[in-house]
Amino acid sequence: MTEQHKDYTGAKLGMWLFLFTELILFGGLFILYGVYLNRYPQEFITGGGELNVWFGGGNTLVLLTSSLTVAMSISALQRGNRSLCVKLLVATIAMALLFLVNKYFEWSAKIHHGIYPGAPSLQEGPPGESVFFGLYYLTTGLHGLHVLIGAGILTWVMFLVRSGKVNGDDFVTLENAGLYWHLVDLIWIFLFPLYYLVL
Amino acid sequence: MNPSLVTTQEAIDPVFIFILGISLVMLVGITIAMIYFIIRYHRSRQPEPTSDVDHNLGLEVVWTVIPTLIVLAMFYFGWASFLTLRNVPEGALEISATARMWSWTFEYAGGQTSNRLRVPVGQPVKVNLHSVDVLHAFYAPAFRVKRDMVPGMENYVWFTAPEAGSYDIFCAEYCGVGHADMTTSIEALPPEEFEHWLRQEAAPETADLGRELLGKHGCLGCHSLDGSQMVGPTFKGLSGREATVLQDGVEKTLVTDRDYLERSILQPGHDIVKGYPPVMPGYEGRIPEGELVQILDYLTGAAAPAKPKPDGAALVQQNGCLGCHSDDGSSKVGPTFKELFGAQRTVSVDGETRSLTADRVYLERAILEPSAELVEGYPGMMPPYGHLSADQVEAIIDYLEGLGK
Amino acid sequence: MSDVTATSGRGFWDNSGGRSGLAAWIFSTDHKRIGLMYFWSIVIFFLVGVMLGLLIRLELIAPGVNFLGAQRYNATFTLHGVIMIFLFIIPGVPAAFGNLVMPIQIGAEDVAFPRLNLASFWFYAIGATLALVSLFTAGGAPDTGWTFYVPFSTRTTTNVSLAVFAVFILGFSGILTGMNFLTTVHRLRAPGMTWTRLPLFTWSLYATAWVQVLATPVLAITLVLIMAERLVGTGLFDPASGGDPIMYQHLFWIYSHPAVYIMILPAMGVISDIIPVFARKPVFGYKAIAISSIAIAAAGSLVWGHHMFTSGMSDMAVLVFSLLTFIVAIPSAIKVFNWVSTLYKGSIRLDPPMVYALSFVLLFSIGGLGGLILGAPGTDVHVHDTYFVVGHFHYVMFGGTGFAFFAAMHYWLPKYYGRTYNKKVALWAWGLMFIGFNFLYMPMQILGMQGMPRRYYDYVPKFADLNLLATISSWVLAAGLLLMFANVFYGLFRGKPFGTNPWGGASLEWTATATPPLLENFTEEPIVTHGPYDFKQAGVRADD
Amino acid sequence: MSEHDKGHIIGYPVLIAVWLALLILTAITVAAAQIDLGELNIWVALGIASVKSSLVIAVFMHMKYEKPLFQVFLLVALLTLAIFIGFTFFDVLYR
Ligand code: HEA
Ligand code: HEA
Ligand code: HEC
Ligand code: CUA
Ligand SMILES: [Cu+2]
Repeated sequence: MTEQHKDYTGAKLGMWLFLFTELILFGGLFILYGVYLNRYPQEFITGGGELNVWFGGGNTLVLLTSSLTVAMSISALQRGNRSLCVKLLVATIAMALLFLVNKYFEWSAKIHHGIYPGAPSLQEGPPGESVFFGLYYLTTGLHGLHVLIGAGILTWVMFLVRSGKVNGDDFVTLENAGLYWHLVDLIWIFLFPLYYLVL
Repeated sequence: MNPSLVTTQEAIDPVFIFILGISLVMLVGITIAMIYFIIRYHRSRQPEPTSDVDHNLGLEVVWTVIPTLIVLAMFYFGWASFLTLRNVPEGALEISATARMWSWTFEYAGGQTSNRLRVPVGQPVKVNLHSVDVLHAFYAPAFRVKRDMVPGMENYVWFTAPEAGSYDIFCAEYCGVGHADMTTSIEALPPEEFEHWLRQEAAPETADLGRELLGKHGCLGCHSLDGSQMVGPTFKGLSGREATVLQDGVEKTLVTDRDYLERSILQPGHDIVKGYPPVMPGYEGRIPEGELVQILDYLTGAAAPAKPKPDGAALVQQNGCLGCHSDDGSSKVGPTFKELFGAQRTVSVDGETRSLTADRVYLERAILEPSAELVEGYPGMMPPYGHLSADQVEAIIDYLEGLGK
Repeated sequence: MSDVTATSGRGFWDNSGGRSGLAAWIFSTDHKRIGLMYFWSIVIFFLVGVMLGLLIRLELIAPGVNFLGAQRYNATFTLHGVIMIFLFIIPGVPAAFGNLVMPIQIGAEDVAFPRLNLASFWFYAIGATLALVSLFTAGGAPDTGWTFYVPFSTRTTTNVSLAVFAVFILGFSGILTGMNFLTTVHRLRAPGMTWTRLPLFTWSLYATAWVQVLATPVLAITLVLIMAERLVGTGLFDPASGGDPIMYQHLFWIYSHPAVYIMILPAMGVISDIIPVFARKPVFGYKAIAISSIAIAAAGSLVWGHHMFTSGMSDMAVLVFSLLTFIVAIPSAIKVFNWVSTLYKGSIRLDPPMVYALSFVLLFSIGGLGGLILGAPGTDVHVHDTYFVVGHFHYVMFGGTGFAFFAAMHYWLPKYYGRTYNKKVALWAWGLMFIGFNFLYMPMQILGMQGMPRRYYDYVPKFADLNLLATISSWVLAAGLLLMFANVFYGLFRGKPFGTNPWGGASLEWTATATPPLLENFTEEPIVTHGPYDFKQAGVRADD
Repeated sequence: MSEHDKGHIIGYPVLIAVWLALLILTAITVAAAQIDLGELNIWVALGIASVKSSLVIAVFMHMKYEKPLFQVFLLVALLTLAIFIGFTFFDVLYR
């Protein structure tokens, strides 16, 4: 996307279209969630009860804050404050990693308790519960993968900002990376209540 | 009108004709218009276009509104006829159908079962559909009914057979290698005969009960009786040998005694025979105790199987042999069967030419491993028929002998 | 407008961007080179798919086991379907001809994201390779059918996982192309190229691109779910653990029904561009055709349930999806009527592109009208999963999109090679194909009405005659296809020179660039002053 | 390309205000989930999540300051998603 005559709006338009595809990718899982919630409300409540709200809530705070820092980093760069921009990006990446570490502990705790896809304890339980956890692992797993990719992209952009390739006059790459990161946050905004707070 | 007077085919066929008819009229209209325009306005006749109109609102509206009305009518009739398929008339006879890879079982109210669907003529029949493994579909073309059989879900179809006869049942949802072979039939019998059959079925003769039960429970869809390779291990010589099985992924060697066999039937997931996929459904609670004993007797050889002899002529027909070979001396893709038995053959083995007599041994090889010896002058395109059983091959050779000198 | 007759030698062929040999192609971001790479790969896969079709017919020549036997037959039609759908017909027109033609049609130097365009080609190449690799590895060729229905697809021991992964990658390729085209059409139109001056081919690509962007991700997640079922056993579709196999079908068709409009819309665009040129008359109802493309794309996303009328879905859903299915037929009808009216009082010349285009109208109508039988639930129950459906989709896909692909090939390719094929031979090949085609697929529709199920390697003897006829006709079709390709390919490399605008087209690819087109398409940015079918104002004439 | 194209610079205070609003909304969802409203719970949760995501999209993602075209695009995408989910329920709810 580094053409000589850069089409700013075009680049952002393309990015937004890509975000739509991501949204609909998760949409497929939301369809399944809706259908199975409708079919197994009770099992979903029990399943949700086994998830730790503190892990989920903590991660929500982390992601919301990281969204703030990315948004600020763009404003910073637009105002020509490159070092602040880099600092904010580093903070964002750190939070992305924190999110993943958190997730790692959460998952290992669950797996330790014998809750994982295809686990014998799930197969013996009521059918709805294994569906709930199957969905939970798939959705948060896919989301976690996006966090990882997002962190990678942000790191790459951070280096570009530091070297001045991305700067106050030409920052669409940063903006697009930011958009991607916000999408990751957006999806979590829905995942959190759907999985951790079902009642 | 009394809905039970309408049969499913009477409900569907007029809609077919209605939609096809309109479509045909539209198609012919469009084709004629196109051909006429092409001829009338061909450049040789019309070097320049004689009009530049590029739109006409009136026309556009007309050909939006008219098709809309047409399709709405099609929708209405399509839907109404679909409702006929869904609303079972009162007084329908209920029969339950179970599909599995790759066979059918029909169960009647009195507990009788069969592999063909026997129904009384003139009475609506509701068939409740179940599947124990993957998707299948119950399709009876003569009655225009079809419905998927989904594991874990209850579906149904209904129909009325207007007259006695045999009607096809196909499995219409793809279900693996045996999909095309998963066919059976509806046998529509006059009501008295049907009653008679039901009563007789309630007390089956015990001659070859074990064998019968294997068919009834669909075991023979996956296991053979004659040693040939199918989805599951063959039943031939099964009992009392050593088997390598996986228990929870750990390899073990066991002797296939009666207990093992029983467990294999009731909880097949417990020991998975090495080299086979774990696809066998568990039969716990699905085979009555008495029948299980019969099956185990049969498998352990307590009751000696009496096998009916296969019919060679029919086999040759069914296996498509006559697609390439004739039985009247004419030459087709392959040599004729007529006067083949006992004749002198010139064959090539690994490029070397040899001469031999077509005896039983040779013929058996020629059927099972056709590429081993190629008859001079014919392409090596015959597929091997390894899936035929020894009995079947024998029957075919008997049949060839009959055509011989 | 610049003087386009002053050709600069071999146009974009000369400039390789500083690379040579193979690298000048596989690393090129030029939309024309990428388009040609797509074209050739697609043709190769098409020929592979077509050979498999021939094998299917050979097995079906007579009842019983003939050449393949059950397992190999199942693998053959699965691969035939996967190749034809994902490697040929979905990328066929948009990725090959869309790339070649669309940027020039709107007066752009290239697409909006040239490097992404190259990436999309690479995804295609990798996905295609993986699909072929899945044939020979692990458990052997997949045997599920192109629909990958659960629970069978999660149980079979064949190499479904890899095949599914390959399709996943191909999906990415489609998404990237879609994004690229949408942005291109929005951002890169030349001055004066208003929305009502867009050629209809570009309009149809625009509508298609939306479908690609919004529907393909559902396919992606569906395939991920299959892989998850197979590899870790999440049990989301497994009735034993509370899953619902029918939900798989919903997800699959949410993508795969719109996908059939991904296949047909660009084809309709090709036809809308060709017919006016050879009738030398502005297209009739420009706006109606453009709007109906959008309408098909939009309404096409609402009807997926019509593939599931017998699945055990609720009757309410049957009602809704059937009604919407009929609604989606209306914009198609509008298009057909507009095409036919364009011929009225024109000056028609039956050059090969026109002949293919006109036969498209006919074959698509036959297939589409068959779609009405399928859309009515009462009748669909009888013909669902029979050869009637097989006949329907070959008519719309091969008779429709396939013939449009051939029309586009005869219409545009000579422009890019600067040489052309023998017209007489092209017409002969067309004749063979047209006859072979109808005698191949019409029997299938009849067989379906008689009740022959699809995906059967063996059938009851009463179906034998029509099957034999179909198999023989497949050879006629094969002969026509071979003749057609041989003629076109010979022509492109050895044929007579092709002028700048021998057909007399009025859109920019004919009026504003050389033959072959220049590297950045135009010597100076074109300024558009008239519509794409305004032959008078453009002052163009066909060569005689 | 014009200045307008490069977009509007959003001040830090605005961003921080949005962030605070998001935190408060998160707290409200967690609190609301403790009250048993039956069927309604899920709709409350989804409602709050939608408000939160609208904030993120409008401000953090600059949608408020983009050309109308972007908003139309977003609407198309959301509508499509809604249809995919909604139409599936014609089956699920009436089975
Ligand atoms: C290019 C691809 C393509 C296209 C364009 C279409 C177009 C249509 N299809 Fe088809 N379809 C497929 C590809 C396509 N289809 C495939 C691949 C399958 C099988 C998948 C599988 O199971 O493997 C399938 C299966 C399929 C089914 C499921 C069948 C079953 O499995 O039971 C249905 C059911 O409604 C259907 C309907 C339609 C309809 C109503 C249209 C309409 O869009 C057609 C509109 C066109 C016309 C109506 C003709 C032109 C108009 C006129 C001549 C004017 C007169 C018209 C009127 C008065 C209305 N199709
Ligand atoms: C664009 C899509 C497309 C095209 C063009 C074709 C083309 C053909 N298809 Fe189709 N087909 C599908 C898409 C397509 N198919 C799909 C999606 C399925 C469903 C799969 C499933 O159920 O999962 C299907 C299924 C299908 C079936 C049903 C299988 C079954 O249900 O059991 C049959 C049966 O006859 C068939 C036959 C053919 C034939 C004979 C051709 C012919 O048109 C082919 C004509 C060509 C030839 C006969 C060969 C000519 C060429 C050569 C000889 C090349 C020589 C090459 C070189 C020299 C390099 N196909
Ligand atoms: C869907 C196909 C299928 C059906 C139907 C089926 N089986 Fe099996 N069966 C298998 C397969 C595959 C195996 C090997 C893997 C295993 O042990 O589970 C097997 C294994 C067995 C074994 C152990 C064989 C050995 O070599 O040790 C026995 C005994 C058996 N089946 C009996 C039956 C009986 C009796 C029925 C019917 C009542 C039946 N099966 C129905 C597929 C099937
Ligand atoms: Cu059972 Cu197909
Ligand atoms: Cu469809």
